[in-house]
Amino acid sequence: MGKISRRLRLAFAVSSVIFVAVLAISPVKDLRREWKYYKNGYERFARNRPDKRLLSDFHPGLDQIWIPEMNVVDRCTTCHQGITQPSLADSSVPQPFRAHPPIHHSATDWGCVVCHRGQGPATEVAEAHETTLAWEQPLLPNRLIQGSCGTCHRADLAETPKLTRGRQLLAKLNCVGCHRLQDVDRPAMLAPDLTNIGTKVSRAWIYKWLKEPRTVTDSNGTVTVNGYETGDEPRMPQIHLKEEELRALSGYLSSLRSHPVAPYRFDPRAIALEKAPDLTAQGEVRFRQMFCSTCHSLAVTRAGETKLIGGDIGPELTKVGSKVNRDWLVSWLRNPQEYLPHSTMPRYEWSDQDLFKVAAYITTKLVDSDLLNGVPNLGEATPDEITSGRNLFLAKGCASCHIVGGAAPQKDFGPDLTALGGKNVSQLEFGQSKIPRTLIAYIQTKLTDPVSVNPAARMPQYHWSPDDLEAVTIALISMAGTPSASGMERLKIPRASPEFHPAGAFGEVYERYQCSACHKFNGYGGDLAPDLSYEGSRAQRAWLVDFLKNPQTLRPMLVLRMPQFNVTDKEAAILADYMTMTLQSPLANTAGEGHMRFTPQLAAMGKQLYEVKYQCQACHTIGGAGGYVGPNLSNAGNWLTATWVQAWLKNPQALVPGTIEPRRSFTADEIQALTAYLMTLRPSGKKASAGASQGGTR
Amino acid sequence: MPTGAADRALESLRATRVWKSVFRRGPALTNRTRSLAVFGNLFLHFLPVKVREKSLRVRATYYLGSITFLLFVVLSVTGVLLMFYYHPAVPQAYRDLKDLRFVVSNGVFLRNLHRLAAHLMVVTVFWHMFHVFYRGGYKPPHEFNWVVGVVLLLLTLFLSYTGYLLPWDQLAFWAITVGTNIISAMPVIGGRVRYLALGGNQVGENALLRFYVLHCVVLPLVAVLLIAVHFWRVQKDGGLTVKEEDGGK
Amino acid sequence: MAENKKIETGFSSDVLKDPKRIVFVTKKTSAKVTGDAGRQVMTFPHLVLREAIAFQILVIAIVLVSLLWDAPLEQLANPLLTPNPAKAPWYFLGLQELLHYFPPFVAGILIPTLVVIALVGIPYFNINIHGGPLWAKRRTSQLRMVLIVLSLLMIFLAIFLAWTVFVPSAAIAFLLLYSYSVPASQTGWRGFLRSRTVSWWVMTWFIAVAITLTLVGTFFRGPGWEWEWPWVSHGG
Amino acid sequence: MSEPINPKTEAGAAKAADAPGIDRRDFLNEVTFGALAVAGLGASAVTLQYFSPNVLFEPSAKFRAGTPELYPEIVDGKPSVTFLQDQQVYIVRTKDGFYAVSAVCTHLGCITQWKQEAEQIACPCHGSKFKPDGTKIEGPAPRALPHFAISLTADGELLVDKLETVVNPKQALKV
Amino acid sequence: MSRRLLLAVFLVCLVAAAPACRKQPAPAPDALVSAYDVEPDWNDPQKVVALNYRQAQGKRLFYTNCVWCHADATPAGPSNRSNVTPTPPLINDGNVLNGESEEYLRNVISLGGSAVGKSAMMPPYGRTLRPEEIQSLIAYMRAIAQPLYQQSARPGKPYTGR
Repeated sequence: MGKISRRLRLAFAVSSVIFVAVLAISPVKDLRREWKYYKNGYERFARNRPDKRLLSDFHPGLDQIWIPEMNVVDRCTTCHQGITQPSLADSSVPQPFRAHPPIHHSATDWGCVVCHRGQGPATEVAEAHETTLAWEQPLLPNRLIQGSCGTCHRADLAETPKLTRGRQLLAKLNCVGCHRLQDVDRPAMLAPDLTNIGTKVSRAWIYKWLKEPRTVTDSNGTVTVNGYETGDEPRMPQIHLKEEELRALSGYLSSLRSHPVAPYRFDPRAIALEKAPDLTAQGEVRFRQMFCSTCHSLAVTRAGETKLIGGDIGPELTKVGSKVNRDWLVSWLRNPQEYLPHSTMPRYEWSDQDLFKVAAYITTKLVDSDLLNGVPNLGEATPDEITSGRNLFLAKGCASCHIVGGAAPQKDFGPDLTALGGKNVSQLEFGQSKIPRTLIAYIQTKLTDPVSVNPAARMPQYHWSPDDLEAVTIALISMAGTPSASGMERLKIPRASPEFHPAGAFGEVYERYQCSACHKFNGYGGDLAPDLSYEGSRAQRAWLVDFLKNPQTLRPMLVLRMPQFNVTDKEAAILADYMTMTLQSPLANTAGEGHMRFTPQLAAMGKQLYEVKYQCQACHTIGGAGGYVGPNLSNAGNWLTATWVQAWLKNPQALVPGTIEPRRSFTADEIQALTAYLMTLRPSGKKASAGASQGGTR
Repeated sequence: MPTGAADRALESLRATRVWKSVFRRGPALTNRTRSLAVFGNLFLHFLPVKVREKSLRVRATYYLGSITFLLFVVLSVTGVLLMFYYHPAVPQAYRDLKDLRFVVSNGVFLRNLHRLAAHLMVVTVFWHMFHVFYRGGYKPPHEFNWVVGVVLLLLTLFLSYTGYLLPWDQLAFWAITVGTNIISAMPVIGGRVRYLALGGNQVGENALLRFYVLHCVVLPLVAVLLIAVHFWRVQKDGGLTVKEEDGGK
Repeated sequence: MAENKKIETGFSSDVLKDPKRIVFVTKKTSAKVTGDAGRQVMTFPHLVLREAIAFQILVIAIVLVSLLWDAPLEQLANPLLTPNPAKAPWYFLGLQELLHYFPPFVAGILIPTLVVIALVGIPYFNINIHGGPLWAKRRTSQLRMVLIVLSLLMIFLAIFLAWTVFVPSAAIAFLLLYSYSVPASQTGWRGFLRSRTVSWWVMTWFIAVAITLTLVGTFFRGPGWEWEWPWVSHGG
Repeated sequence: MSEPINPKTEAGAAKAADAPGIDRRDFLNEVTFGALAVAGLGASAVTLQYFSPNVLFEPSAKFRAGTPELYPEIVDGKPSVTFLQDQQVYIVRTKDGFYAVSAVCTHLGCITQWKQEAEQIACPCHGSKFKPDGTKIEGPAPRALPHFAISLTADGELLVDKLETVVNPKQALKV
Repeated sequence: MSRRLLLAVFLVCLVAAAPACRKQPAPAPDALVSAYDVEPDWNDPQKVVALNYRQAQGKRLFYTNCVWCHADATPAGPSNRSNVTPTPPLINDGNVLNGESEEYLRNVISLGGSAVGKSAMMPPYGRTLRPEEIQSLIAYMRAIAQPLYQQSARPGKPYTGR
């Protein structure tokens, strides 16, 4: 009765053995964790390196960066052990051991995930780097890492050109018209006021424009503008519209003519030019002389490659003749603000002849006879076309950018994007599209082909160059909502640009010629032309007057030049006086200008320094000879104030931050000499006007 | 006569005063000492001294009751170990689970054991009940033990459910949210009950803490108590019900 | 029991219904209680050893599984981000499935409560305590009763379109009715069915429905609690 | 942990092979009890391992004290003393280099203060006074303030290790 | 019989322990994908050179300060290279620059041409650019050098055990 069968005892013995063996597996597994593999690898690697510090710094256990106030628990350094070792910076060092490139934030203060994303606490390669069930923000590709800089740094950084570019694109393409974006403020006017559009263009043209706003493109579908960077898109995006929608919208818009323009009655002498055979030729010459191309671009075909030549401050004018009717054009040229109060187009001082010539040139030469070929015969808009057009105008979000009848643009037409960069994959709607389920893929598909993600998308069609797509993606990623980590708040920099609206006579002229469209004044204004905040310290009054009346370029390299405004003497004087008086740099106040005297010997010594010792002619032109990089100094004696030259030679970056003029280590005497020499530089014939001393005594 | 080293070691161990002071009996070789072994031992005395040979046969019980109990033991052990690395706070709880997964030696293993055993226990409890039912184990004189069993079943469900929230991840949070929303369907008191269960109107810090205390203290204690009663009643009600076919050769 | 001399007991005379440990023996008769408890063995070591083995095998099993299967851990709980579908723990998915068909009060409160009450109550209803088969006697009246009950149940389920409940119920009902036609002499599984009691049928029906609902809720329900095949991945 | 077992079973097997005379009962006992014993030991070992944390959520005793330039120059030979509040350490700069002195009084663990005018480290609790190099001037403090190991990191920052106290306080870090 | 059984048990354990002994070497990343920035190869625009963070910073500095004289086309149009005598080398001209040591290049850039006995037309940038910026410039010119500077300028293979 007592005995236990042998089989049972055997079973017990066997099960005990298996029991203990099986229990042993997990600990064995634990001894071979993935991170230990890299730990040991690093130790072996470090032994073969000359730098002995590697071994002395080696720590066999898990490493982690713990920053409680930022909720950072990053164990990346467990495998990426060399990130603080300068001797491992060489890119031949195998990952994950390579040193981190020098940046302004140390990993011990910020952790890694803050910028690189991925799962900080993880200690396994896949878990740390990829999207997993428990973590939906995989490692950010290096090419997009600037997006992380943007999450805290609201101001533009020199080190993050892509981010800056992306933000510029977002602003330029009026994304803020439909979406809410971080730090992109909504301008007063996004797109032209259409209150009177009917008086400006034909219905056929509207139809065409709505259908295909991109007029000059190369084979890749990108618009290239010579001279300086511009977006690859006209501001007007391509909106998905069906035929009847096109008809309705064009009908509605063409019906908007509340204030018909009265034809301008030209001076008969101007009308007489009608007969002139070279009327348009003269017009073209005038057009060029006035440097309209500074703001407006024209398509030019060179060597089979079509390019836009000119700026993109204003619209591209290649086919404008086929767009606007002549009466409107004339009244516009005479006073743009009358038609568009917000327009940055300067109000030129026209002589009737010039106006007549240029108008003739535009309406006859800048045309494209085939432009409206595809357009069906539309005729007058029917009432129901108009009503449905009005509805479409709202439904398609046109009213987000365009104003009609003074109605304010409707805000938040599209989804709020301020937190897009921080979204999880599960928060994104991929629809049926066959793209990888990642945030990046989503953003880029949405940008390039919105309909593929959501067939009912109202988002218009954009065409990006790879670089711009990358830049915009970066800018969007940078909008990850408010930085979660409290430690980052202190980094936030507001984007402030207080408007600069001087009063008085100068103010009027300033507004009339829209100086701030291109020039910066005390941090406000465009960045197309030089910053004029300190112009009073830099230039002599007389020279300013000359320049304003007849602007010629200073840097031969620049294509863009100051337009010919036909400024009157009175206006020129007002501008020059104001600048010389108030736009002064604390570092170069021209108060003492008058008392400066330079001996010819000094000047001769300066010439020596200029030509032999420092060979400035490498970049600067004097007379015929010299380089194109720096401004032409042939007229320096009339142009620059001695005070400015001295301050400049001492430290250029102090006066104009970011100028490429290298800062040299001149001695005080050398500075004196060089200044003396430069002040003697005057084209023969011209003599020193009293401007300098006047500028000084004021 | 035992001559193996292990046996000899055992013999010499048994000879010591300490051993004798613990087990007041010789080696369990005679029926008397064996009976002593059972009712002289707090843990064994829940069992009868003698059992029907038929009821030992696997087909009779599939050891479902035992297995359920053993799972409870496993859960207690792993659970206690896990508690050493767990803070019932938001969101610390979640981070603790990450740490168990990534840095604590064998942490993930323990958690897997706990989770698996928990699911398994729910299964075996149900299975046990159905099996007992089909064998008519609920019939007199076993009525009360059956009721105890049903209560234990509910306890098991509650234990598992309260434990479900503790990881504080999406799975946990929404499972509990969905579950507790059912409660509020109760007429009149529903909302109130849910409010009490969660210590608030939504699953939050309070809910986590309550579930934690229930999961780690209250429910286990009650369960231990009832399990004891359950075992004890088995022998008091005259052992397991045996059927003729159990003997089936 | 000794059948020739009936024992006078102080309480009820039906031992099956409520057995008592104490028997008051009256008169000069002596109680001769027979009845075989079966051969008995010592708990220690026989039972204890078996328990130990059971324990070891159990641990071995779960350890091996937990080495290959990792307990799930999803993202940090986020009240603003509802997964679709949000599922309760698997053992409540049966209820959740019911909630899909019936009003919350019925599915969430009424049915569970009734189930628990029924389970608790089982031993206290003395229905066929002898374990008499359903089709043993009064077959026609039984059949009429069964048919009424079944049709009521089916209609009820059909009204609510609760087809995941309907299907298993129908299956069990079919077996039940089938077993009616089986001749008494029949052996094998048919005979087995033939000899089942009412309680057996009820419990089997309950289990069948419960398991079906749980399986469906766990594996066959996708976003919006729509039917979905587990091997067809939705969206991603 | 798996190592001890398998030899055991093999040994057992071998044993049984050598001496067929042995009753299987004993052999099985050997295996069973042996296995269970190993299981017990192993389990406790693993539990111990489980209880010893691999990462710590506490401020590390090693901390970077910034670049040497951050600390004020020596004015006419007088050492410059900088108190690091959150680390409770004085970084002392003398003409012969840097050293790190604990700010915790050796008497009863009050946080001492640097008195610039008196050029002393003074304990507010019981008036112990120390020289900038930590040596005791007066007061109940039993010992001088200990020095911590200080070194330069690869990228030229001061690194102080509060776990490691320097035996010979005279030696300072040359920069 | 029991011995065979135990042996079997032993084997079972080995098999069960197998999952413990596996290595997971990291997947090898594509240089272009993991690049911080890229620069089209000057000699054939089809080829693209992957730049790491440092080299990318160098690229940025180059296109602000150096491009005017050390490239044939500038963002603003024609290059000033032709106006400078002696003609400065193109920045990617490996034949000229690969030979020069880091040391030397650092000196030319920071102290100017005259300091190393070259044309004074190369101005000193030591007071305009920070040392690490100059370092980045050198890193950049090494990266885009044609012919290739040396292998180590290209990213190395990820670590995979022995």
